[in-house]
Amino acid sequence: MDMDVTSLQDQASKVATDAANLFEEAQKLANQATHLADMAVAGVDGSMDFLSLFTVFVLSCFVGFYVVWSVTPALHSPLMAVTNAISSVIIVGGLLAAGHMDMDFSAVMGFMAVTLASVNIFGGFIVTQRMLVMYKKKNRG
Amino acid sequence: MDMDVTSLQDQASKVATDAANLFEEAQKLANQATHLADMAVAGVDGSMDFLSLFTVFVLSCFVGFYVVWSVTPALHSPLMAVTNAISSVIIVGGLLAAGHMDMDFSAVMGFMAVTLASVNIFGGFIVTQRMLVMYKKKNRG
Amino acid sequence: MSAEMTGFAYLIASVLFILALRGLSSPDTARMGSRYGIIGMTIAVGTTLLDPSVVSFELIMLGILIGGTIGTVVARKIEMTALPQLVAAFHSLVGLAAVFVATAAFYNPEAYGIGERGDIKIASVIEMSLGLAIGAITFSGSIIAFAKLQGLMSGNPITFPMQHLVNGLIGLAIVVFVIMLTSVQSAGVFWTLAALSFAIGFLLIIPIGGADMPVVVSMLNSYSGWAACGIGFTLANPALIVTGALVGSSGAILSYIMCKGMNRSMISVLLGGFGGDPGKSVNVSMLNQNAKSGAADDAAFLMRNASKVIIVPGYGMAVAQAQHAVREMADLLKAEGVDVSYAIHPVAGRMPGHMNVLMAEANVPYDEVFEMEEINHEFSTADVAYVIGANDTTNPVAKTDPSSPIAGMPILDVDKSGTILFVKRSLSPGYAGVDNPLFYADNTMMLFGDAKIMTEKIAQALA
Amino acid sequence: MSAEMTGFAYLIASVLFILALRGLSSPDTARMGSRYGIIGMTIAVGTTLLDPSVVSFELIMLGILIGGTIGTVVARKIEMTALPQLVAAFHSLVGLAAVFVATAAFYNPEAYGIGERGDIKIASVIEMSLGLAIGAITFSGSIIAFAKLQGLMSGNPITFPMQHLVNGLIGLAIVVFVIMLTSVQSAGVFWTLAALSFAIGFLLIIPIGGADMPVVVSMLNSYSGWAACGIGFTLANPALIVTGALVGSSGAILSYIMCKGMNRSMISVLLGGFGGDPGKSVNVSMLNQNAKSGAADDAAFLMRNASKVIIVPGYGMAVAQAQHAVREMADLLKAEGVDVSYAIHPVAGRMPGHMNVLMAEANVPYDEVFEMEEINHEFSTADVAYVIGANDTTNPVAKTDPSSPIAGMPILDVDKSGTILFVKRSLSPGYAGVDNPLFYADNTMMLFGDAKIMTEKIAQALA
Ligand SMILES: NC(=O)c1ccc[n+]([C@@H]2O[C@H](COP(=O)([O-])OP(=O)(O)OC[C@H]3O[C@@H](n4cnc5c(N)ncnc54)[C@H](OP(=O)(O)O)[C@@H]3O)[C@@H](O)[C@H]2O)c1
Ligand SMILES: NC(=O)c1ccc[n+]([C@@H]2O[C@H](COP(=O)([O-])OP(=O)(O)OC[C@H]3O[C@@H](n4cnc5c(N)ncnc54)[C@H](OP(=O)(O)O)[C@@H]3O)[C@@H](O)[C@H]2O)c1
Repeated sequence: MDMDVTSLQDQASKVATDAANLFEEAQKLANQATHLADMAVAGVDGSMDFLSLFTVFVLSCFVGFYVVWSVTPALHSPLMAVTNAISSVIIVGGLLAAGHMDMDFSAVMGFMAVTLASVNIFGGFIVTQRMLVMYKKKNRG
Repeated sequence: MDMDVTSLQDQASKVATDAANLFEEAQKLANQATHLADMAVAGVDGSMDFLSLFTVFVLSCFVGFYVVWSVTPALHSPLMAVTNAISSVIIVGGLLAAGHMDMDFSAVMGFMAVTLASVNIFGGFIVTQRMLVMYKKKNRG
Repeated sequence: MSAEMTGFAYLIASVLFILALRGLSSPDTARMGSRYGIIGMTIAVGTTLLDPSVVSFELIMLGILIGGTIGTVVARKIEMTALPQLVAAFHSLVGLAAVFVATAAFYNPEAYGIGERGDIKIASVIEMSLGLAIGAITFSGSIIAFAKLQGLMSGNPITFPMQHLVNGLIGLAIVVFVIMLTSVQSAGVFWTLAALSFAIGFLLIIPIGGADMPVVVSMLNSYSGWAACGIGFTLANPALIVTGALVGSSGAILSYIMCKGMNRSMISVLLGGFGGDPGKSVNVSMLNQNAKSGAADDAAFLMRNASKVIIVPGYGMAVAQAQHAVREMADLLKAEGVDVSYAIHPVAGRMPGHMNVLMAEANVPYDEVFEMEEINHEFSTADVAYVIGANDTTNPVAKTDPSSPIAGMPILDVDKSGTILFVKRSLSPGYAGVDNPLFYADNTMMLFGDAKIMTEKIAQALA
Repeated sequence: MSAEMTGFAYLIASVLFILALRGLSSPDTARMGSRYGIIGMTIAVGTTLLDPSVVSFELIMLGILIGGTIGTVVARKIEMTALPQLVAAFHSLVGLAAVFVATAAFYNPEAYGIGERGDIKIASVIEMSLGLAIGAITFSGSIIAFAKLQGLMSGNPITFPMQHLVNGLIGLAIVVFVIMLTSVQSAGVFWTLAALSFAIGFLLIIPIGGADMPVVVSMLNSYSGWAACGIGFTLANPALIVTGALVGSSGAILSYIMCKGMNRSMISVLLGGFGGDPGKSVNVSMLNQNAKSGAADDAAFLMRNASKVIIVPGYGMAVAQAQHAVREMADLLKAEGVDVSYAIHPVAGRMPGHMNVLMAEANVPYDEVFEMEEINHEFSTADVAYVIGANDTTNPVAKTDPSSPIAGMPILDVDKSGTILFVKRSLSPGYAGVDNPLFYADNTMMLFGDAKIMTEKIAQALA
């Protein structure tokens, strides 16, 4: 009987452990799935999936084609300057890295990107404005 | 001792049941989460979210603006005919309803949409082609 | 076909539609463009048919067969002069199809993955009801436009008291019902919304005169595009959205071009009451004046001895189907060494590009046909302007009388040419109902008669 | 700020960038356009700063402060004639910034939500390494372009044996390393890829002659756009993609326009070996011929008695900074009742629109400045063509000698005008190294001297 009890106790504890293990595993699975769902949902609400981005890309190429061909040749120099300025919108990538919690290598890279892009943004827009104010219509001497 | 054994057995079986219940619950949770993830992922891969669609819409308006202004006035009549034809791409909506499993009211609606849109697609493209073949360059009598 | 692949296929279809319109930037590339459009449509339809939720094909095949046959027959039979009403009729079909799609989505939302019957996602309900309302307006509006253009109903503006108030109230009711539908998704609300939309489409168009119909048709074209966009949002289908936006812009831009060509505002067109049946408002006071009239032989003599003749076609040439006769006459003149070209006013005829199609139909090479801005300065060096069935587009009153209904409308400067020949049946005015003082000018000779018969007579005299 | 809101903000920024370029379709709307661009950039930056993952602002503020100051000072100080090299320098910065962003993403992918260090999503790795490679090429290429334009290194094409083979191999290696990086995400692979990309950028540009640099700068502009697109895909940010595509198209189209204006193919430009320092390849055989030369007084006399003078500015006017002097001379001529206008060849000067900016800087109203197609037929009615520092763009050899390097390039028909005045320092050829037979034409008078000094002398003689 004693043996029985012991074995029973053993068995019970084993079942309990098994159950606990199983539970843990299930929980892990659930967590993972939730994580996946979270990520995917983030994908839905916040950032776009590849197909959408690609569609946006294709349409933007059309817009770019038309909008640039409609620029008057007299303003091709300002066009170069202003595209220079707006292409620095990649500063966005630098900001994300530079503004991150930890101050690591990646943050330094972000800082440099922000600095360089800023040179370009300020420089590009100011040069553009400087050029554009010069274009005047009727003679005013 | 007998009571001890019985109570132990009881306890063990209770623990086991609890564990089993817990496991079941965990599994349910995991399933739910997986389902959620699946749905979200479907959203990501298959159809687009509102923001993406809206972005596409805005860019398309720009493309439409430029592409239509670049149409030569001599071809404004074919333009009307061809836009007529392509706007019937809403046939896609009709196909989904008409091709659905059950033959219900909605399928009939779909059928009608497909029929009307088809008139337009065939009619529109053929009229366009008929007009366009007439535009010729050098005189050929 | 994976979901990603489907998305790419729709994207390709959209790009092909863009290229279809892009092709129209020149007659050389236009046919290629329309082929792109056909391929795009095939891809869009094919992709949808491969959708796993599409399982039964009988109805679909039947629909395409019936619709395709009707469309093909109609498109092959139609006269080029009947284009405006054909386009109007086709629009009405798109509008109605949008209504059907919205209905199908309402009764079977599962098929579109937008929720369950009676419990459709709010965003989808709004998009769907926009599709429904715009579709219904497009339908009933286009039907009226068709009837007026085809002469099935009087082209006169039909007005009644408190029209704008009634329209405003219905418009308001439509908004209310759309909002209601987001919470109470009952068939009653749905169909009331549909009925109201049909009604407003009808009421908005009847007060507009028959001659303003081209602007209306174009505007409804634009609407049908936005309806497609609405449905596109419901189905989360980018191809529908891109196409809808293309069509929407096209219609809007064409209406704008027409309004500008007539120097009228879109608002004044839409408020209606203008431009009934032409000829109703003849101002007879001027008829007493002396208008010189001549015969075909006189015209033939004048043109044979000219070195440069500019032909100005207008609505009357379309009505008389005189384009082929004009072409033959021009050929004879060219054989005599006369320099012949064609001047097209932006709103000549009754739809944008109307005259260009007719000239093309008559095999006139498109590089002999010029837009107003290209050729207007050449009238001063032309010996003869042969104005056939055109009137308002040559009327100098547009420049001189700021109170006239066509004031400010740009015109063709035919009065600068040596002699003006006017081919028309009477001295009655054109679409705008404004008398044309040019009829009484010293260097004008009226050639009274049907445009086709008169031109044929001149050709005989030339031959 | 919710994720949806963020998305809308970026969309608005994108639309503003489109409007910024759209504004440039006319000088009247251009300034408004560039204001849209500034607002768009502010929105894009502001939206990113509100991102919950952006928590520390010290580095950001510092970076913007330093960068902003440098940018402002440089942009205010720079001479308008130094624009080409300024643009090149700015491009190199965008390229380097893209490299830094890609590096940051590689070392801290969590910050961008694209995976974990060493375990980045494959798609993101590819997009990231494209951003890295294109950015690095843009950087080193633009540095060389800058050095050549600024005169820091010789403009001569630097060629070496088996150049194309070496370039091809490096290109191949880049592709291999990009693929490798998708599986082995080690720092070693990453930096090798970066180094190879820097190297190829360098090697691709050194064989291209200094005078071809404008095409190169434009092409690199295009590259910087596509690099932004690559980063945009990595960050799933539509604003970056839209902007990148705009910039990419702009650069590509400008390069195309320049190549067409020179009647050369993009390939021939990129293969290099053409267009070293101007003046090196003078063909002295023609120098013996008689070229009539005159003094400032002769020129003043001719122009004062002319009724129509067309001024043709070229690269030499930019070098001499003679634009203000030209403007003053034109004012004096106008005061004498002479009709003065300016003719701009599409590739006059050293960058697209170069002459237009200089004329605008000198307060010449832009409606007196005409593009080649607009004014070319007017040379036949002009009494004097005042060609100042221009050469290739007027060289009739382009029409007559199919074997010449400028064969087929469209030219300004100055030879049709009554008298041609050429202001330049010698008989040496321009950028293409081709002698100009017009110098020896009967109706040509050479005005040897610096463009600015000569024009000032003429102005004195006129005053
Ligand atoms: N194109 C568009 O998109 C568009 C759109 C909306 C409105 N509109 C308007 O339509 C008008 C178009 O101007 P338009 O100059 O082409 O035409 P119009 O001013 O309407 O004049 C047409 C003339 O043709 C004559 N005519 C009719 N049938 C004829 C026949 N069988 N044979 C010979 N002559 C005939 C008529 O005079 P008789 O009766 O004396 O023969 C009439 O005066 C403009 O007012 C424009 O604003 C055009
Ligand atoms: N605009 C662009 O985007 C672009 C891009 C790439 C290449 N290009 C090329 O650049 C060339 C532009 O043609 P272009 O006609 O403007 O110029 P060009 O053919 O290069 O001739 C410039 C002339 O200016 C003279 N010059 C130089 N400095 C001067 C000074 N201080 N005072 C007076 N004269 C001076 C030179 O003659 P002297 O030495 O005798 O004084 C030279 O012959 C074309 O061949 C074009 O293909 C242009």
